[in-house]
Amino acid sequence: MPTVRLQYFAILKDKRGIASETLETEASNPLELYEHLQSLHGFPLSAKNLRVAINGDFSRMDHPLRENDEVVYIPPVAGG
Amino acid sequence: MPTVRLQYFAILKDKRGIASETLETEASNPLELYEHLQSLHGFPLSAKNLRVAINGDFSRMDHPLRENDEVVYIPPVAGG
Amino acid sequence: MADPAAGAYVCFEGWVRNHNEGKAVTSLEYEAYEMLAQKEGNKILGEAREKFDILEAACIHRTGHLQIGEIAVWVGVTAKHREAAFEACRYVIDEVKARVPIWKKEHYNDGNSGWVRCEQCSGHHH
Amino acid sequence: MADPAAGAYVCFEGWVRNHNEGKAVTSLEYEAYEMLAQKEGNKILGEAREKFDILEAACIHRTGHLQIGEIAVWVGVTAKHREAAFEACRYVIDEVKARVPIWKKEHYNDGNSGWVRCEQCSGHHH
Repeated sequence: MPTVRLQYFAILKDKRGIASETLETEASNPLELYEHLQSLHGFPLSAKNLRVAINGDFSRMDHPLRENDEVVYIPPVAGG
Repeated sequence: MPTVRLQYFAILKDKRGIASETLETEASNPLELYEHLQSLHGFPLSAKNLRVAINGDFSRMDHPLRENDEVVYIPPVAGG
Repeated sequence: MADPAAGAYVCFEGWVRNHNEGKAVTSLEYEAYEMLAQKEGNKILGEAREKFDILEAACIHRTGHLQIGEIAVWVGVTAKHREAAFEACRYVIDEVKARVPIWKKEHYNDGNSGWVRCEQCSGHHH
Repeated sequence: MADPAAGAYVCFEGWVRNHNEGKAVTSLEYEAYEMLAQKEGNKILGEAREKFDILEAACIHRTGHLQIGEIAVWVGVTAKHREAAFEACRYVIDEVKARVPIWKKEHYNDGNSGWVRCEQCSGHHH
Protein backbone atom coordinates (compact mmCIF):
# COMPACT_ATOMS: atom_id res chain seq x y z
CA MET A 1 0.00 0.00 0.00
CA PRO A 2 1.78 3.15 -1.20
CA THR A 3 1.84 6.32 0.84
CA VAL A 4 0.95 9.31 -1.33
CA ARG A 5 0.79 13.03 -0.75
CA LEU A 6 -2.31 14.90 -1.93
CA GLN A 7 -2.65 18.61 -2.62
CA TYR A 8 -6.13 20.06 -2.96
CA PHE A 9 -7.20 23.09 -4.98
CA ALA A 10 -10.32 25.15 -5.56
CA ILE A 11 -13.61 23.35 -4.85
CA LEU A 12 -11.79 20.25 -3.64
CA LYS A 13 -9.80 22.24 -1.10
CA ASP A 14 -12.97 23.96 0.09
CA LYS A 15 -14.75 20.62 0.52
CA ARG A 16 -11.84 18.82 2.13
CA GLY A 17 -11.11 21.77 4.41
CA ILE A 18 -7.34 21.29 4.13
CA ALA A 19 -4.79 22.05 1.44
CA SER A 20 -2.85 18.81 1.60
CA GLU A 21 -2.56 15.49 3.35
CA THR A 22 -0.45 12.37 3.27
CA LEU A 23 -2.13 8.99 3.36
CA GLU A 24 -1.63 5.33 2.81
CA THR A 25 -3.98 3.93 0.22
CA GLU A 26 -5.13 0.61 -1.15
CA ALA A 27 -6.05 2.26 -4.42
CA SER A 28 -3.93 1.15 -7.34
CA ASN A 29 -4.40 4.30 -9.39
CA PRO A 30 -5.66 7.92 -9.13
CA LEU A 31 -9.16 7.01 -10.31
CA GLU A 32 -9.68 4.47 -7.56
CA LEU A 33 -8.18 6.83 -5.01
CA TYR A 34 -10.47 9.67 -6.08
CA GLU A 35 -13.56 7.51 -5.84
CA HIS A 36 -12.56 6.54 -2.33
CA LEU A 37 -11.93 10.18 -1.33
CA GLN A 38 -15.16 11.27 -2.95
CA SER A 39 -17.16 8.80 -0.84
CA LEU A 40 -15.39 10.05 2.30
CA HIS A 41 -15.61 13.80 1.68
CA GLY A 42 -18.57 14.30 -0.65
CA PHE A 43 -16.56 15.89 -3.44
CA PRO A 44 -19.15 17.26 -5.88
CA LEU A 45 -17.13 16.58 -9.04
CA SER A 46 -17.21 13.20 -10.69
CA ALA A 47 -13.89 11.72 -11.79
CA LYS A 48 -14.71 12.22 -15.46
CA ASN A 49 -14.66 15.99 -14.93
CA LEU A 50 -11.18 15.91 -13.43
CA ARG A 51 -7.66 15.60 -14.69
CA VAL A 52 -4.86 14.36 -12.49
CA ALA A 53 -1.23 15.32 -12.08
CA ILE A 54 1.35 13.00 -10.59
CA ASN A 55 4.64 14.50 -9.42
CA GLY A 56 3.95 17.72 -11.27
CA ASP A 57 2.93 16.34 -14.65
CA PHE A 58 -0.45 15.61 -16.12
CA SER A 59 -1.00 11.88 -16.00
CA ARG A 60 -3.58 9.21 -16.76
CA MET A 61 -6.22 8.33 -14.20
CA ASP A 62 -5.23 4.67 -14.49
CA HIS A 63 -1.50 5.25 -14.02
CA PRO A 64 -0.20 3.06 -11.17
CA LEU A 65 0.40 4.87 -7.88
CA ARG A 66 3.85 4.55 -6.41
CA GLU A 67 5.32 5.23 -2.99
CA ASN A 68 5.68 8.96 -2.26
CA ASP A 69 3.78 10.10 -5.36
CA GLU A 70 2.47 13.68 -5.25
CA VAL A 71 -1.11 13.50 -6.50
CA VAL A 72 -3.18 16.51 -7.49
CA TYR A 73 -6.70 16.35 -8.89
CA ILE A 74 -7.41 19.19 -11.33
CA PRO A 75 -11.00 20.48 -11.40
CA PRO A 76 -12.12 22.22 -14.63
CA VAL A 77 -9.73 25.15 -14.97
CA ALA A 78 -10.89 28.74 -15.22
CA GLY A 79 -7.94 31.05 -15.63
CA GLY A 80 -8.09 34.38 -17.41
CA MET B 1 -12.34 78.76 -64.71
CA PRO B 2 -12.38 77.96 -60.99
CA THR B 3 -9.48 78.79 -58.72
CA VAL B 4 -8.59 75.77 -56.53
CA ARG B 5 -6.11 75.16 -53.76
CA LEU B 6 -3.96 72.05 -53.93
CA GLN B 7 -2.12 70.34 -51.08
CA TYR B 8 0.54 67.77 -51.92
CA PHE B 9 1.64 64.79 -49.84
CA ALA B 10 4.28 62.09 -49.96
CA ILE B 11 5.67 61.31 -53.42
CA LEU B 12 3.60 64.09 -55.01
CA LYS B 13 5.01 66.69 -52.62
CA ASP B 14 8.54 65.43 -53.28
CA LYS B 15 8.03 65.67 -57.05
CA ARG B 16 6.26 69.03 -57.00
CA GLY B 17 8.79 70.47 -54.55
CA ILE B 18 6.13 72.44 -52.68
CA ALA B 19 3.43 71.47 -50.19
CA SER B 20 0.58 73.52 -51.63
CA GLU B 21 -0.37 75.95 -54.37
CA THR B 22 -3.38 77.88 -55.60
CA LEU B 23 -4.16 77.89 -59.28
CA GLU B 24 -6.82 78.70 -61.83
CA THR B 25 -7.71 75.71 -63.94
CA GLU B 26 -9.64 74.87 -67.09
CA ALA B 27 -10.10 71.31 -65.82
CA SER B 28 -13.71 70.47 -65.04
CA ASN B 29 -12.91 67.73 -62.50
CA PRO B 30 -10.03 66.32 -60.40
CA LEU B 31 -9.15 63.68 -63.01
CA GLU B 32 -8.59 66.26 -65.76
CA LEU B 33 -6.69 68.49 -63.36
CA TYR B 34 -4.41 65.64 -62.30
CA GLU B 35 -3.62 64.69 -65.88
CA HIS B 36 -2.67 68.28 -66.56
CA LEU B 37 -0.47 68.48 -63.44
CA GLN B 38 1.10 65.12 -64.25
CA SER B 39 2.18 66.36 -67.67
CA LEU B 40 3.66 69.49 -66.11
CA HIS B 41 5.49 67.92 -63.16
CA GLY B 42 6.12 64.32 -64.19
CA PHE B 43 4.19 62.76 -61.30
CA PRO B 44 5.06 59.06 -61.38
CA LEU B 45 1.60 57.85 -60.28
CA SER B 46 -1.17 57.37 -62.79
CA ALA B 47 -4.61 58.69 -61.85
CA LYS B 48 -6.02 55.20 -61.39
CA ASN B 49 -3.66 54.66 -58.44
CA LEU B 50 -4.89 57.77 -56.68
CA ARG B 51 -7.90 58.79 -54.67
CA VAL B 52 -8.95 62.39 -54.33
CA ALA B 53 -10.35 64.45 -51.47
CA ILE B 54 -12.27 67.68 -52.04
CA ASN B 55 -12.70 69.99 -49.08
CA GLY B 56 -11.62 67.32 -46.63
CA ASP B 57 -13.75 64.41 -47.84
CA PHE B 58 -13.03 61.59 -50.19
CA SER B 59 -14.67 62.37 -53.51
CA ARG B 60 -15.04 61.06 -57.05
CA MET B 61 -12.45 61.86 -59.66
CA ASP B 62 -15.21 63.14 -61.95
CA HIS B 63 -16.84 65.41 -59.36
CA PRO B 64 -17.13 68.98 -60.76
CA LEU B 65 -14.55 71.44 -59.44
CA ARG B 66 -15.93 74.60 -57.89
CA GLU B 67 -14.39 77.93 -56.98
CA ASN B 68 -12.14 77.70 -53.90
CA ASP B 69 -12.22 73.92 -53.67
CA GLU B 70 -9.42 72.36 -51.61
CA VAL B 71 -8.12 69.43 -53.68
CA VAL B 72 -5.83 66.72 -52.34
CA TYR B 73 -4.66 63.70 -54.33
CA ILE B 74 -4.12 60.66 -52.14
CA PRO B 75 -1.31 58.28 -53.21
CA PRO B 76 -1.59 54.66 -52.03
CA VAL B 77 -1.61 54.93 -48.25
CA ALA B 78 0.90 53.14 -46.03
CA GLY B 79 0.15 53.82 -42.38
CA GLY B 80 1.00 51.46 -39.56
CA MET C 1 10.30 42.09 -25.62
CA ALA C 2 11.99 44.89 -27.58
CA ASP C 3 13.54 43.58 -30.81
CA PRO C 4 14.63 45.73 -33.77
CA ALA C 5 13.14 43.13 -36.14
CA ALA C 6 9.69 43.39 -34.52
CA GLY C 7 7.08 45.32 -36.48
CA ALA C 8 4.04 44.19 -34.50
CA TYR C 9 3.20 43.82 -30.84
CA VAL C 10 -0.19 42.41 -29.81
CA CYS C 11 -1.25 42.11 -26.22
CA PHE C 12 -4.23 40.70 -24.43
CA GLU C 13 -5.18 41.66 -20.89
CA GLY C 14 -7.91 39.91 -18.96
CA TRP C 15 -9.53 42.41 -16.58
CA VAL C 16 -11.72 41.52 -13.63
CA ARG C 17 -15.19 42.58 -14.74
CA ASN C 18 -18.23 43.33 -12.64
CA HIS C 19 -20.52 40.64 -14.04
CA ASN C 20 -20.53 37.04 -15.28
CA GLU C 21 -23.43 35.11 -16.73
CA GLY C 22 -25.93 37.66 -15.52
CA LYS C 23 -24.59 37.92 -11.98
CA ALA C 24 -23.06 41.00 -10.35
CA VAL C 25 -19.49 40.15 -9.34
CA THR C 26 -17.71 42.15 -6.64
CA SER C 27 -14.26 40.53 -6.74
CA LEU C 28 -12.40 37.42 -7.87
CA GLU C 29 -10.10 35.02 -6.13
CA TYR C 30 -7.58 33.13 -8.25
CA GLU C 31 -5.83 29.99 -7.10
CA ALA C 32 -3.15 28.10 -9.05
CA TYR C 33 -1.29 24.82 -8.84
CA GLU C 34 1.76 26.95 -9.39
CA MET C 35 4.42 24.47 -10.39
CA LEU C 36 2.28 22.80 -13.03
CA ALA C 37 0.77 26.13 -14.12
CA GLN C 38 4.29 27.43 -14.88
CA LYS C 39 5.18 24.27 -16.74
CA GLU C 40 1.98 24.18 -18.80
CA GLY C 41 2.23 27.92 -19.50
CA ASN C 42 5.76 27.53 -20.84
CA LYS C 43 4.61 24.61 -22.98
CA ILE C 44 1.88 26.76 -24.53
CA LEU C 45 4.35 29.57 -25.25
CA GLY C 46 6.67 27.06 -26.90
CA GLU C 47 3.80 25.78 -29.05
CA ALA C 48 3.00 29.35 -30.10
CA ARG C 49 6.62 29.93 -31.15
CA GLU C 50 6.51 26.76 -33.25
CA LYS C 51 3.11 27.28 -34.85
CA PHE C 52 3.39 30.97 -35.73
CA ASP C 53 6.09 33.15 -37.27
CA ILE C 54 6.68 35.22 -34.14
CA LEU C 55 9.70 36.59 -32.35
CA GLU C 56 8.62 36.37 -28.71
CA ALA C 57 5.62 35.38 -26.60
CA ALA C 58 5.09 35.86 -22.89
CA CYS C 59 2.32 35.46 -20.36
CA ILE C 60 1.76 36.43 -16.73
CA HIS C 61 -1.19 35.28 -14.63
CA ARG C 62 -1.84 36.72 -11.21
CA THR C 63 -3.31 34.83 -8.27
CA GLY C 64 -5.00 35.89 -5.08
CA HIS C 65 -7.85 38.27 -4.43
CA LEU C 66 -8.39 40.78 -7.26
CA GLN C 67 -10.79 43.70 -7.44
CA ILE C 68 -12.90 44.90 -10.38
CA GLY C 69 -10.74 46.49 -13.06
CA GLU C 70 -7.53 44.74 -12.03
CA ILE C 71 -5.49 42.83 -14.59
CA ALA C 72 -5.71 39.09 -14.02
CA VAL C 73 -3.73 37.88 -17.02
CA TRP C 74 -1.46 39.44 -19.63
CA VAL C 75 -0.24 37.92 -22.90
CA GLY C 76 2.24 39.75 -25.13
CA VAL C 77 3.51 38.67 -28.55
CA THR C 78 5.96 40.31 -30.94
CA ALA C 79 6.39 39.40 -34.60
CA LYS C 80 7.65 40.84 -37.84
CA HIS C 81 4.08 41.07 -39.13
CA ARG C 82 0.76 41.57 -37.41
CA GLU C 83 -1.10 38.49 -38.67
CA ALA C 84 1.14 36.09 -36.79
CA ALA C 85 1.14 38.30 -33.69
CA PHE C 86 -2.66 38.38 -33.53
CA GLU C 87 -3.00 34.64 -34.14
CA ALA C 88 -0.36 33.67 -31.61
CA CYS C 89 -1.75 35.99 -28.92
CA ARG C 90 -5.20 34.51 -29.42
CA TYR C 91 -3.77 31.00 -29.33
CA VAL C 92 -1.92 31.59 -26.07
CA ILE C 93 -4.87 33.05 -24.16
CA ASP C 94 -7.26 30.38 -25.47
CA GLU C 95 -4.92 27.57 -24.45
CA VAL C 96 -4.09 29.16 -21.09
CA LYS C 97 -7.78 29.35 -20.28
CA ALA C 98 -8.35 25.76 -21.37
CA ARG C 99 -5.30 24.03 -19.94
CA VAL C 100 -3.44 25.87 -17.20
CA PRO C 101 -4.39 24.77 -13.68
CA ILE C 102 -5.78 28.05 -12.40
CA TRP C 103 -9.20 28.42 -10.84
CA LYS C 104 -11.30 31.39 -9.96
CA LYS C 105 -13.91 31.94 -7.34
CA GLU C 106 -16.41 34.70 -7.94
CA HIS C 107 -17.72 36.75 -5.05
CA TYR C 108 -21.22 38.10 -5.69
CA ASN C 109 -22.90 41.17 -4.31
CA ASP C 110 -25.37 39.03 -2.35
CA GLY C 111 -22.49 37.64 -0.27
CA ASN C 112 -22.40 34.29 -2.04
CA SER C 113 -19.44 32.91 -3.95
CA GLY C 114 -18.78 30.15 -6.42
CA TRP C 115 -16.02 28.43 -8.35
CA VAL C 116 -16.31 29.18 -12.07
CA ARG C 117 -16.88 26.22 -14.45
CA CYS C 118 -17.99 24.14 -11.52
CA GLU C 119 -21.70 23.97 -12.39
CA GLN C 120 -21.79 20.30 -11.50
CA CYS C 121 -20.82 21.27 -7.97
CA SER C 122 -23.29 21.49 -5.15
CA GLY C 123 -24.26 25.11 -5.77
CA HIS C 124 -22.93 28.26 -4.23
CA HIS C 125 -22.04 28.63 -0.62
CA HIS C 126 -21.35 31.29 1.94
CA MET D 1 -10.52 53.00 -21.40
CA ALA D 2 -11.13 51.65 -17.91
CA ASP D 3 -14.67 50.28 -17.55
CA PRO D 4 -15.88 47.95 -14.78
CA ALA D 5 -17.82 45.95 -17.38
CA ALA D 6 -14.68 45.26 -19.43
CA GLY D 7 -13.23 41.76 -19.18
CA ALA D 8 -10.87 41.96 -22.14
CA TYR D 9 -8.40 44.50 -23.46
CA VAL D 10 -6.57 43.83 -26.72
CA CYS D 11 -3.99 46.18 -28.11
CA PHE D 12 -1.94 46.34 -31.25
CA GLU D 13 1.24 48.37 -31.57
CA GLY D 14 3.05 48.88 -34.85
CA TRP D 15 6.76 49.22 -34.17
CA VAL D 16 9.32 50.61 -36.59
CA ARG D 17 11.31 47.56 -37.65
CA ASN D 18 14.75 47.36 -39.15
CA HIS D 19 13.82 45.70 -42.44
CA ASN D 20 11.13 45.64 -45.12
CA GLU D 21 10.92 43.42 -48.17
CA GLY D 22 14.53 42.36 -47.82
CA LYS D 23 15.96 45.83 -47.29
CA ALA D 24 17.70 47.14 -44.18
CA VAL D 25 15.72 50.12 -42.89
CA THR D 26 17.36 52.71 -40.65
CA SER D 27 14.36 54.96 -39.89
CA LEU D 28 10.87 55.89 -41.10
CA GLU D 29 9.22 59.17 -41.90
CA TYR D 30 5.43 59.36 -41.60
CA GLU D 31 3.35 62.06 -43.25
CA ALA D 32 -0.41 62.46 -42.88
CA TYR D 33 -3.19 64.48 -44.41
CA GLU D 34 -4.16 65.19 -40.85
CA MET D 35 -7.69 66.49 -41.11
CA LEU D 36 -8.88 63.64 -43.32
CA ALA D 37 -6.81 61.09 -41.38
CA GLN D 38 -8.64 62.07 -38.16
CA LYS D 39 -12.00 61.90 -39.88
CA GLU D 40 -11.35 58.55 -41.54
CA GLY D 41 -9.86 57.14 -38.33
CA ASN D 42 -12.96 58.10 -36.36
CA LYS D 43 -15.15 56.55 -39.03
CA ILE D 44 -13.25 53.27 -38.71
CA LEU D 45 -13.61 53.30 -34.91
CA GLY D 46 -17.34 53.90 -35.32
CA GLU D 47 -17.61 50.98 -37.70
CA ALA D 48 -15.78 48.77 -35.19
CA ARG D 49 -18.24 49.77 -32.44
CA GLU D 50 -21.16 48.87 -34.72
CA LYS D 51 -19.80 45.60 -36.07
CA PHE D 52 -18.46 44.09 -32.85
CA ASP D 53 -19.75 43.78 -29.30
CA ILE D 54 -17.14 46.05 -27.77
CA LEU D 55 -17.11 48.78 -25.15
CA GLU D 56 -14.45 51.12 -26.49
CA ALA D 57 -11.97 51.40 -29.36
CA ALA D 58 -9.22 53.95 -29.81
CA CYS D 59 -6.29 54.54 -32.13
CA ILE D 60 -3.30 56.86 -32.22
CA HIS D 61 -0.93 57.22 -35.18
CA ARG D 62 2.26 59.21 -34.93
CA THR D 63 3.82 61.21 -37.73
CA GLY D 64 7.29 62.57 -38.36
CA HIS D 65 10.66 60.88 -38.24
CA LEU D 66 10.70 57.68 -36.16
CA GLN D 67 13.60 55.47 -35.21
CA ILE D 68 13.80 51.66 -35.09
CA GLY D 69 11.80 50.30 -32.16
CA GLU D 70 9.54 53.34 -31.79
CA ILE D 71 5.78 52.92 -31.74
CA ALA D 72 4.19 54.24 -34.94
CA VAL D 73 0.59 53.25 -34.28
CA TRP D 74 -1.43 52.00 -31.31
CA VAL D 75 -4.92 50.46 -31.32
CA GLY D 76 -6.71 49.57 -28.08
CA VAL D 77 -10.07 47.83 -27.70
CA THR D 78 -12.04 46.85 -24.61
CA ALA D 79 -14.95 44.41 -24.54
CA LYS D 80 -16.81 42.16 -22.18
CA HIS D 81 -15.34 39.12 -23.92
CA ARG D 82 -12.09 38.55 -25.73
CA GLU D 83 -13.41 37.33 -29.09
CA ALA D 84 -14.94 40.70 -29.95
CA ALA D 85 -11.90 42.57 -28.63
CA PHE D 86 -9.51 40.58 -30.85
CA GLU D 87 -11.72 40.89 -33.93
CA ALA D 88 -12.33 44.61 -33.51
CA CYS D 89 -8.64 45.36 -32.88
CA ARG D 90 -7.71 43.46 -36.02
CA TYR D 91 -10.42 45.23 -37.98
CA VAL D 92 -9.26 48.68 -36.89
CA ILE D 93 -5.60 48.21 -37.75
CA ASP D 94 -6.41 46.54 -41.09
CA GLU D 95 -8.73 49.38 -42.09
CA VAL D 96 -6.37 52.08 -40.83
CA LYS D 97 -3.60 50.66 -42.98
CA ALA D 98 -5.88 50.42 -46.00
CA ARG D 99 -7.79 53.69 -45.80
CA VAL D 100 -6.26 56.39 -43.62
CA PRO D 101 -4.22 58.96 -45.59
CA ILE D 102 -0.85 58.37 -43.97
CA TRP D 103 2.30 57.62 -45.92
CA LYS D 104 5.70 56.39 -44.93
CA LYS D 105 9.09 56.92 -46.42
CA GLU D 106 11.73 54.36 -45.60
CA HIS D 107 15.33 55.40 -45.17
CA TYR D 108 17.77 52.61 -46.06
CA ASN D 109 21.27 52.00 -44.82
CA ASP D 110 22.72 52.78 -48.28
CA GLY D 111 21.48 56.38 -47.96
CA ASN D 112 18.53 55.89 -50.31
CA SER D 113 14.91 56.35 -49.37
CA GLY D 114 11.53 55.47 -50.84
CA TRP D 115 7.81 55.87 -50.30
CA VAL D 116 6.22 52.56 -49.34
CA ARG D 117 3.55 51.14 -51.68
CA CYS D 118 4.77 53.39 -54.42
CA GLU D 119 6.36 50.72 -56.63
CA GLN D 120 4.96 52.41 -59.74
CA CYS D 121 7.00 55.46 -58.83
CA SER D 122 10.23 56.32 -60.56
CA GLY D 123 12.40 54.34 -58.19
CA HIS D 124 14.24 55.45 -55.11
CA HIS D 125 16.05 58.71 -54.80
CA HIS D 126 18.61 60.43 -52.62
